[in-house]
Amino acid sequence: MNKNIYELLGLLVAICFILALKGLSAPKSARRGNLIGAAGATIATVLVFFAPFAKPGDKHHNTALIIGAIAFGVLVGVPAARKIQMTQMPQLVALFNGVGGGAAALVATVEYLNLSAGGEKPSAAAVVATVFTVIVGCTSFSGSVITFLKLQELMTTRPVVFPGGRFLIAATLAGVLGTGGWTIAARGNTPLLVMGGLSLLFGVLFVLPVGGADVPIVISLLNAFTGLTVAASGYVLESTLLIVAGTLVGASGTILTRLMADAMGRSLFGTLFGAFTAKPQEVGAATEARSVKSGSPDDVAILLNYAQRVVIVPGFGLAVAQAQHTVRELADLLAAKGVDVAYGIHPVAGRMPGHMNVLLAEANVPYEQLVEMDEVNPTFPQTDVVLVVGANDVVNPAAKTTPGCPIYGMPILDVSQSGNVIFLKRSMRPGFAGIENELLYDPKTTLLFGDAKDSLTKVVSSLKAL
Amino acid sequence: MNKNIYELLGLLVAICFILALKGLSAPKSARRGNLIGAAGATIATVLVFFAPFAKPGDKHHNTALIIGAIAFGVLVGVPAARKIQMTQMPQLVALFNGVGGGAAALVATVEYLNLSAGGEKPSAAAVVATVFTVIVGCTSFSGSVITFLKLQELMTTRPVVFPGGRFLIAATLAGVLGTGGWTIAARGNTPLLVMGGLSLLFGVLFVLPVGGADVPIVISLLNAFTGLTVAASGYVLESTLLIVAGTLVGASGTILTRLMADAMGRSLFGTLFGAFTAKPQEVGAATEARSVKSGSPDDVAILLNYAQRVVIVPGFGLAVAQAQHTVRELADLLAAKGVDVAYGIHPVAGRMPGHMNVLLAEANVPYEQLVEMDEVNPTFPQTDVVLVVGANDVVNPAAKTTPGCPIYGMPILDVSQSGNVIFLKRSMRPGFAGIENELLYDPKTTLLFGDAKDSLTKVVSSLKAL
Amino acid sequence: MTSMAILTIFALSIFVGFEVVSKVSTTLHTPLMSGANAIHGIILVGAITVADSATSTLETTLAILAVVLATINMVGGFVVTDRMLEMFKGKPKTKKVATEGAEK
Amino acid sequence: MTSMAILTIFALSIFVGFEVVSKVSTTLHTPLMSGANAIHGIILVGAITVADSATSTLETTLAILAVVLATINMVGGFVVTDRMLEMFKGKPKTKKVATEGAEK
Ligand SMILES: NC(=O)c1ccc[n+]([C@@H]2O[C@H](COP(=O)([O-])OP(=O)(O)OC[C@H]3O[C@@H](n4cnc5c(N)ncnc54)[C@H](OP(=O)(O)O)[C@@H]3O)[C@@H](O)[C@H]2O)c1
Ligand SMILES: NC(=O)c1ccc[n+]([C@@H]2O[C@H](COP(=O)([O-])OP(=O)(O)OC[C@H]3O[C@@H](n4cnc5c(N)ncnc54)[C@H](OP(=O)(O)O)[C@@H]3O)[C@@H](O)[C@H]2O)c1
Repeated sequence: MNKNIYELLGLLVAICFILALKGLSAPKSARRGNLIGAAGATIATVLVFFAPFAKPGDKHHNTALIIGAIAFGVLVGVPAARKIQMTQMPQLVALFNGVGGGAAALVATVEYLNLSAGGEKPSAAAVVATVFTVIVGCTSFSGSVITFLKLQELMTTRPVVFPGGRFLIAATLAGVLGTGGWTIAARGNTPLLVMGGLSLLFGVLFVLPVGGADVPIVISLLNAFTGLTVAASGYVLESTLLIVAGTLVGASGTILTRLMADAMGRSLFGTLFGAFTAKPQEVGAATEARSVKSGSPDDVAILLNYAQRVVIVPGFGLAVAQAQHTVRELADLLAAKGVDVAYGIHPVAGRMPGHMNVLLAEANVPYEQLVEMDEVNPTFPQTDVVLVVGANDVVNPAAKTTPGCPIYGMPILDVSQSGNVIFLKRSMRPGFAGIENELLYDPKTTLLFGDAKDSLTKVVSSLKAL
Repeated sequence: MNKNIYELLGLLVAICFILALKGLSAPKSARRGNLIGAAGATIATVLVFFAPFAKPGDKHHNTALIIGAIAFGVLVGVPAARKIQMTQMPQLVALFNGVGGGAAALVATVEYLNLSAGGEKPSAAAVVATVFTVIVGCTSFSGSVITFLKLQELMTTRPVVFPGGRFLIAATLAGVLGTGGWTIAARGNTPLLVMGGLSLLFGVLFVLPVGGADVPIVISLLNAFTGLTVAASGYVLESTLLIVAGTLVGASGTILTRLMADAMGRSLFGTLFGAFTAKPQEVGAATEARSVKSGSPDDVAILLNYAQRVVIVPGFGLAVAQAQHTVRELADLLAAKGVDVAYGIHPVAGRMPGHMNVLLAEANVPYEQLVEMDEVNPTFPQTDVVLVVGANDVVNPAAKTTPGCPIYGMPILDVSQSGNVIFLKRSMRPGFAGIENELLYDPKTTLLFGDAKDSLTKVVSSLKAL
Repeated sequence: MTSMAILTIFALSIFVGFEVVSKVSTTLHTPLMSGANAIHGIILVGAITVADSATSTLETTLAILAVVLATINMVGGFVVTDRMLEMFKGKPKTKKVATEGAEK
Repeated sequence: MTSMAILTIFALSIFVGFEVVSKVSTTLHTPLMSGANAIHGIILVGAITVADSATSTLETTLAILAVVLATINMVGGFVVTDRMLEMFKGKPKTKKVATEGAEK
């Protein structure tokens, strides 16, 4: 293909990606934006088979293998993306990000081997870019795998801290940088491979001490990093498209990471360097001794039946119990009885931003009933009953009252302002942040123990019987 | 100077300009943004004297002359910018824009002459860029001069339309494009000069039929065009800085033009192609016969004195009369008497967006008293007296009631909802759009004829005497 | 392409990336992250390029592995993003049922 | 610099230009226009460049004229923008005087 046309089409694809990100930042255009991005990516993929050769006389190698590999990738990726449950999307995104980082590291490595094999001396800048790509790509790969394991609860979601951990991390980082310098100086294959290995280790050590609550922030950060590795690969491969696309993702990912950290009231710095500063912590002794008021489904149904206004606060437990349809049934029933019903949506309820919106949308809950935190908070004093379904941290007053606790400073849904609070949860265990919730002991709180879906089903039938 | 350092500094300047535009789009950072831009421009200007030569052996020419020319430019530009009255800023901006377009056209011309004189054949792309720059630069220059004359009221602000005008414009445009093609084909100096002359004529003809109200939109458009000519010059001169800076202005100027047109409820298309579609119009016969209620300063003072809430609606007449300080005096006096006073600011009151904000800020009116249209409109039913000081179109109900009139569809300040409306104006003449204002004949309207400043001074002394 | 050009392109892309997403609402954080994640799957183009010129077995193996991983990243990323966004889609709005069983 | 690089830079600059100003409030329209206008005064750099290499009288005259015009555009533009913005500056806020002559 003519080189000019090829490059023009590459620019077109880059523009598609810009439009994709732009589209994705507004609710109305988000889906279209994603499709534009996919279209751009498809064009680019088809196009690269027709790329003009760098040197005259070059020929294609491995075409069948490549197409086979793509087909295999599609066969793995699409079903995984299709079948995954809503609650597991964050970890899937983490995994996808990880393989992307891995791919970037591999691409840089192969190009490096290729050049050395051909006897060419790659330019200093290209070696630096390669080293960067391999380090960050490997870190992103192994780090993402750990975030996956954490979110999938294949390992503990608590920060994993062990004695000497800080020291080990610092040593690994030093090793990575050292072998990086070695690679740049010596340009052999061995230093590159050692460096890759150490980077993989570093990724693991970097993510281990991150508490589960900060995991999405880390995913977003690794995502931005992977973008930068793609840009660096683009530099090595002299592809403007990769440079632009990678930089776009790097820049937007960085901003997004900050926005996410802000929304969760977390400090980005603390999250990032947690690995270096984390000290082993004792798990707080449980204070199960205090009394709580628990109720039966009938009690709850009666409370709800005679309320004027009910606000439902969904949380991660709703997702776990897959109770979105049942909660909607309850809300419809109450509405039909003349109760004013709304859902109070906290921005970080659940395990990914927008989790609750997605979940409730799945159950066809009307948009108008979803009320964002800032709007619902002033209405709590006029609310008779708040039904907290599997939420905990997002209604925990400790965020306001206990300086130093992990969620201190995060805005919360101020449900204690309302007349009655009903908690649907399975036990007295704390939420994601692992801290006690005083509200459970409040006299106006009623606890209905059990799986959220079961409990809701029972409440619905009691309510119908009334 | 080392070429790499030179180019890096150029990139730095380009980034300054991006930050400048970014800063200028938010009230808090606007002034800093402008200063960053000025700093960038200063760096670039100093830097260019140390630019590495394109060919080894080149030497500097005319350095003294250049520095003299810059000094002269500063001596003209700074005092003009310093001494101008607030009301005349738009036309000064127009003039500055015009000279910028002229400079771009000259730069392209000189480079073209230079290359032909040196016996070099400029590349086809460079010739196309030169032709573009000269055409658009000349159009921008002469067009801006006409907008200046219109705004300065050195000529009529009404659309200038004459029989055959449309035809003449189309013919000129054809001539411009024809000589453009000629220049590209023949590459002589004559076609270029003819083309320049025709472009100047086209600029004049293009702006003449634009009514005064649309003039700011046209200035903004010409501004965007000048940006593009700078980008094209950058292409010819192989300066990345000029390409980036010019394109930035071109793109942001285009968006800004659209935003401005939207804010004034004008169609951009209509404004632009008005030249091609405008037909000679008859000036509507004056309907002076109907009766109006006019009052004395004492009447007005009494009305104001016994009001609970007064909204002052400033308009272009306030700027003409330079009555901003007097109006503030009145407002302070009323406030001291316990009257609730606010200013209702229409986004396009005056002759440039934000005109009233600027003017009232000059008189140190507290920010909190300036209420934007959307916020002040709902309060009119609770307002006893609206004092319209030299505004007309922005309170004209015809924008709501008379489809087809020039301002139909523009949002207005709905002052007729209030208890009493007082108009301070000099005569029964209509406002900028040249259309009758029914509100002047409304029974609850009182007219106080005379220059706004005189009238306000009288009202203030009556009020003090009460 | 000169290194200045690359640097300029890099700097401009940073600004575009920053500006384009800087006003996103919380609700869209995850889809946006996921979409951006899919976009960096474009490393597939790089993977294909190196696979296309790889001759030794080691290089080919690594390159083909890169193609697989990049494809999963890209295709899976766009599909999962679309699935998330599909759920946000404003269905033909059901009116808020606030008064006594009007819809029953 | 290759034409592809230039085209890419051009395209990215368009996006930056669009995005950066797309949320400006009405109040700032005129200062923004004026500031952008000052920025295109950077053609001064081009004018100096051509004046610096001009040898014939015609070229020199035109180039020096270009320098004068560009300087006016640039310097005047920044100064007038600053003057406009100075007026917006939130002075040490005077409190709203809504109650009986409290400040008298
Ligand atoms: N949205 C995000 O982007 C995001 C990302 C990462 C982390 N986070 C963090 O996640 C937390 C979100 O707060 P949240 O209030 O939604 O959740 P949470 O604080 O984790 O609380 C979830 C509650 O649901 C209960 N639960 C779990 N499974 C249940 C089931 N099947 N039936 C009934 N109850 C069940 C749990 O108690 P039992 O075990 O006793 O049942 C727990 O108290 C915050 O700390 C936030 O910072 C958010
Ligand atoms: N803001 C912008 O960006 C912009 C730009 C261009 C055009 N425009 C257009 O300009 C108009 C602005 O509306 P507007 O209501 O502010 O102004 P207007 O409609 O032009 O009305 C101004 C009024 O002030 C009176 N006036 C003039 N000099 C006066 C003086 N010395 N003392 C007292 N009164 C005086 C005039 O009546 P007498 O002659 O009888 O005194 C006239 O009725 C709109 O049509 C708008 O679209 C706005």
